[in-house]
Amino acid sequence: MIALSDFLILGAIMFCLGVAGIYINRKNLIILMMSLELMLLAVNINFVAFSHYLGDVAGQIFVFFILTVAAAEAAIGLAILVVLFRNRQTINVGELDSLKG
Amino acid sequence: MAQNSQTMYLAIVLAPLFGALLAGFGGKLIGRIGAHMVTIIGVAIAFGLSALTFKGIVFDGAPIYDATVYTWGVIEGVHLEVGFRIDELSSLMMTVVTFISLMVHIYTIGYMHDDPGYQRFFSYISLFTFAMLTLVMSNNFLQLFFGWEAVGVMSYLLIGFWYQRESAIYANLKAFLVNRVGDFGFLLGIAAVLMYFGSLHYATVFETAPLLRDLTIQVFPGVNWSLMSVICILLFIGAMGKSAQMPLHVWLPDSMEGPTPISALIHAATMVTAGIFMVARMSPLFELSETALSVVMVIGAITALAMGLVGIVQNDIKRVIAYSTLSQLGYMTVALGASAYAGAIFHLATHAFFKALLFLGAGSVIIAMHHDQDIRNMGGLRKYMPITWLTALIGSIALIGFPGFSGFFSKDLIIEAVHHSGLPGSGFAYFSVLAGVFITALYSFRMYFLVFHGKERMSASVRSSLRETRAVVTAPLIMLAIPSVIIGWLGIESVLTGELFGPSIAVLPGHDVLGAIAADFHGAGSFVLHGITGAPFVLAMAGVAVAWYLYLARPELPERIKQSFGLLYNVLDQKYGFDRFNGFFFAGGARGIGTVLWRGGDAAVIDGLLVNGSARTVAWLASVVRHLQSGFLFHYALAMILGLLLMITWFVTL
Amino acid sequence: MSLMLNDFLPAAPEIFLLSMACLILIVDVYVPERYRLVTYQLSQATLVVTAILVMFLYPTESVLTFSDSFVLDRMGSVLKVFVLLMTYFAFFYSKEYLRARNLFKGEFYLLGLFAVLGMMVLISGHSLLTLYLGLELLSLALYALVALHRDSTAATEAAMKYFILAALASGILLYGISLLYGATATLDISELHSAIGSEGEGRNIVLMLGLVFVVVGIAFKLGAVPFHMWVPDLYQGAPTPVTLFIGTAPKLAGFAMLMRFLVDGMGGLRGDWGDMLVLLAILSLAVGNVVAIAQTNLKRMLGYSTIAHMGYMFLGLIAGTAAGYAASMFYIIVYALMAMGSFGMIILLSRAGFESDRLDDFRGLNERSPWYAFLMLILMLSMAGLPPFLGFWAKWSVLRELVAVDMVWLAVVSVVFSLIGLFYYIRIVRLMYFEKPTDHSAVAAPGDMRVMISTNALAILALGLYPGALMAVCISAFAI
Amino acid sequence: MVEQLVFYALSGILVFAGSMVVTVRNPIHAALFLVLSFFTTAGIWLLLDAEFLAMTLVLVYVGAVMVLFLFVIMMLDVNLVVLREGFSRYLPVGILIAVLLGLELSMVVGASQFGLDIVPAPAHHGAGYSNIEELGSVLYTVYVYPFEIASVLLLVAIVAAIALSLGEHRKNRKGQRPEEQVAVNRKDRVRLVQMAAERPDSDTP
Repeated sequence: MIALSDFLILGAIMFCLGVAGIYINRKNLIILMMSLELMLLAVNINFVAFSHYLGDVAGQIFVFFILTVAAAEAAIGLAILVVLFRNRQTINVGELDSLKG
Repeated sequence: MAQNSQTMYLAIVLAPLFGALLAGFGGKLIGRIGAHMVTIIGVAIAFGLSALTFKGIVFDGAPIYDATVYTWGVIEGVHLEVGFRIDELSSLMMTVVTFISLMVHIYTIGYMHDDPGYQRFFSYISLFTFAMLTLVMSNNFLQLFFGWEAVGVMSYLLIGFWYQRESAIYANLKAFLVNRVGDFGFLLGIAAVLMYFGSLHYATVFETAPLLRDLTIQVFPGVNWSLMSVICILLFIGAMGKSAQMPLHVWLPDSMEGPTPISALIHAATMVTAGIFMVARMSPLFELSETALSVVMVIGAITALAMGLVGIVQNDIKRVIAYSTLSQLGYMTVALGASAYAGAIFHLATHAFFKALLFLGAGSVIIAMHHDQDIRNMGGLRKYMPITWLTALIGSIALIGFPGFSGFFSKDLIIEAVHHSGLPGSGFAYFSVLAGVFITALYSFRMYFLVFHGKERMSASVRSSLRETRAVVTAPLIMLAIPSVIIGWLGIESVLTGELFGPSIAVLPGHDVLGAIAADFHGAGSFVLHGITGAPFVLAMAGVAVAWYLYLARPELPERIKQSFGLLYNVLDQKYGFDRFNGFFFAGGARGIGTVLWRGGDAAVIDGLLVNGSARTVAWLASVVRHLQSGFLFHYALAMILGLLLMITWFVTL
Repeated sequence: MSLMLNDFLPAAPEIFLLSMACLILIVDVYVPERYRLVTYQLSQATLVVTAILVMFLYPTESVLTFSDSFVLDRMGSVLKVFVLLMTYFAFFYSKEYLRARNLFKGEFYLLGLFAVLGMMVLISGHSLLTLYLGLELLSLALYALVALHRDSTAATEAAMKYFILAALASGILLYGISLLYGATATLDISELHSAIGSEGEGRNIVLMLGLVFVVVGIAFKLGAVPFHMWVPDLYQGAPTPVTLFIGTAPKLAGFAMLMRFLVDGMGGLRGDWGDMLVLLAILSLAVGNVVAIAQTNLKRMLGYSTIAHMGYMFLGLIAGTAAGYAASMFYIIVYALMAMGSFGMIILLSRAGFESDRLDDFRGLNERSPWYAFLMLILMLSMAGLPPFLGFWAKWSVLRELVAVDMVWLAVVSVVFSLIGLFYYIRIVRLMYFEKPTDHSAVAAPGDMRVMISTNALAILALGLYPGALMAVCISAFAI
Repeated sequence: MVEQLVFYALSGILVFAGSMVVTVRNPIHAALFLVLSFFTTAGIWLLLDAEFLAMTLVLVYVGAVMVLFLFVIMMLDVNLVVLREGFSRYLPVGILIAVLLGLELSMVVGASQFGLDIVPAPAHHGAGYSNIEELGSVLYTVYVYPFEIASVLLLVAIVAAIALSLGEHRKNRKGQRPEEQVAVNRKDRVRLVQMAAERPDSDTP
């Protein structure tokens, strides 16, 4: 028997990995976006696990919508990335600092 | 009748506003002459009606008017209103304000003659007059505060009229912050009034006040303070900011950067006296707290003495008068502390006339000197500018309190009142005001001698063009010189007997120092005679004599004194280091946080902050936060996660 | 289960808006470039009609529909009307700006309409799921709007930063929602409320963790410190009409989100989220007001000023009474009105090739145009919170509610910061009235724009003189 | 017991793949590791009886979203050498913060709140159970409103993506126009000029 807490801790770890990916990464914006996907994955694991252990289908429905939103978000994010690359010829996070102060 | 007087009071307030709007928005349309005509007519109407009101209330016994003109809103029983309270006190203030304003308007025609912002300037001073009148005529705290802020903003803007300094981003931050400290106290005071009295209407608050006399509140847990003391001291902090009492005075000398008519109108006669007026208006509250009165008196005494001393070493003609104003405001404050509110207002009125006269006279000199303000470059102007010379002499004599001139009556009254006062600190205050007499005489006549007598030290080209200024400039001087002489004679008796102010000022029997003086009063003539034999007169004459000896008879002496008393001179010359301290502490503090946090530049501020141990944390914080707003995504994300982590730690785990 | 017409009725404005957006989408494709104005006019008409529908449906009591995932209540209706009004003004102000920069495209208005739909869904959300979807719909449209000026380096950079950080924040919010779901086994706001119970009977550590995550997610949306860092960059980088749009209507939606999650859903944990908001409010007030002093770009300065204003808005919620919520709502509406006017002024003074977004561009405005200098004066003094302008009443009402629940110290702290804040607003007044202009060109804006901006600014003055009406609307929104 | 072994194995792979996504330097490798994470997650969801979502994850994410990622990576042709500049000096601090966050989260959601003794594991569904049917029966009834919003969301994504990447011809866009190439004339391309055969005198030595 696997405890609910095991799934949740797995979710927590994945969440922290995703979060850490966003701020320790200083090179590639694309990897930042992948980190965002990891975060959402962690949330999804939480929802599915809760849904199963609570015997309530709503959690799975929520995941269904999160997947939809994440796909839409990735599309827009990548579109912005392409526009940015056309303007600056780089997707280096460290060079994205013309707005500051 | 009531309807008539309401229309009249509305006209008093709105006439200057109307003039200001016409000159401001239609400036191009009506031209320069049109602009000064409409504003002068507006202020003249206000003055005429004010004088009528004053006569009606004080001499003809017209009833006191206290009514709401417009209700702005009623929220939980608190009425937010625009209303007038016209009694002896406010009608006197209205008359003084509008008269000085009228003179300044006329004078400005000459002074700002060549300025491109001519119409705008007239619009602003009329607007200022409007704001000052709303403040003075108010019958509630809200309108008082509104007027209070409005005159502050107008002053801030008018000082900046000529302020041509690059990167004005931090300009005036010092003045701004100092006044915020004052306003903050004032606001807290009003909030406390609202909280405990449940009303903002003067009459209601004053009626209820005696009932709350013994109430104490806990500001900090375990410390009980008298409610009245807290309210009064908070209100007085507001007055300190506006009326430039130590240590919130630093903005006033700096304000001399503005055009001279502004200095005369705002920084001598009207706005700076708003604090004095406010305390007098609140006399029913202040009377209930001896602690507050003591504080008021001591602060005033320190200001009166110390600012006079600084005045001795100034070389800019306007700055000498500015420090003189500070010192005289100190006198008024001392009078308030001694419960001689009538004396304070009396001095306020006489001071308004002779100080405006001195400022406008100085302006006249400045015009003639082609905007050179250094008195070391003047001398012997008496020959070239007879009217200015004579009126300045009258102003100076009035200022030092020569018997018979207006300043004498009001100042002697204050000195006597302090002498009679039994509050803690009155001994020190008495010493300060007495010593202040000597100092006042010294600095005023130092200036007078250096400007109008002695060697002509200006350059040849300036000398060749020296001549008396135009009639629009000299006429107001003469107009102001007249009340500077006679107003004391007219007012002294009614002030002493309490007739002049009637019930508009409340004094508890135990504090009635003026009543004690009135007991010995046998007419203005004998008051003058008494004055000639008194110590203040001797001190004043000594001051004049010393000034004559040092600056006219032996002009080389001051230099030698300066050398042998180097330290003292430096302390005075640095204005006790207040500027530097305040610049460091307030302006530097806020500017430091702003700059250091985000620019990391301004090494001096960082150094300065680092020197101070307590500020080290700020610098540390600054460097951290500066890193975060670096423009880099990873820093932004890190800040968010750190915030999240700290919130989890604080609210969940702990 | 089956849906009857009555079940659709409460959502009629949303349905209409969506249908029109789809229609405009098709029309825009077939309309030739020179008739692009049609898209604009259709969008504006849609907004107006939707607003009328919302007002028509103004409810006397809360109505739930769509399996309780949609709520029609007074607070929502009032907020929706203002969202639509703000958007109307935002579209109006943007027209000339976009034309001058060859950005006058159907996408701008379409994405704007979809963002409005997102806000309306968010405002009416009555389940964690619909709240989340509304938020995402709004955010997706905003990302695209910011990046719409494709040739602008600053705009695309701002878009990228906003996208990454907002996605991070919505991830955090989602994690919080998952914990709330796990702790209470429900997504419905009312059920969540009853599961928590009154005054935290059911309070446990999981719920608290979820609460922290949710608060952080919302705080990001509103730009509260320390989750504020996207605000100045976005405000400065985005094209001014987009900044104008983002700075106004979505704030109202953010407020609704705050109300739905914290008050409607987790009212039982009021003590806990109250403490969190206190922390956020103080930090926001401090950072926003102090850092704004050091800015030279007006858009960026207004960004920091937003941060400070959000701090004030929190104060009413911290008070935790119905009157407090009403005060917060009043504050946020007033703030949005003022921000709209301020950004509108920047648009008004700009022209092709000149953004007019630096403080220096306002130097000597009085000499160039006394009327606009006067309008800007009203806006700045109102933002600073001076009487008799509307901004004063906004500050006054939240502070009063705070004092009413004996949180005097917090009121004092916020007043101190607002006095510091006064400085940078008055600095603009000084620049306009007492400095020589560096740019002498006359203000070139079309007549309708002039009328609208004048209306906007004068409304702030007029409503300041008669604040009762707007305040009464806000109070009545919480009366049921 | 087998279930537990499978779970821990999958979890191990998932955490490994996740950390690789965050740390590898080549974005293509990162994308592939992300694909691996999705696969393992799908496996874990199967353990939780969420068959439909597991399938969707593989189909939508691996099949569509990750391909989009890879496509963009290839299209942008980013100079990988520059991007290989490792992590910052503050990496240890960053890791510390992530670890702290992870510890605090695990503490809250750990065995004390959600252990087996508190939340017992439900029995698995029988063979006749259809996850798809269960989801489908509520998706179009109870959740029809969110479903509609989600469809609008996708529409917005389409509009936004098109608005951002399609549009008028760009200045720096390269492409061929065959019809113009075919219709070219000699006089458009060649110009004959008459000029002197000698250089000016001044240049001669």
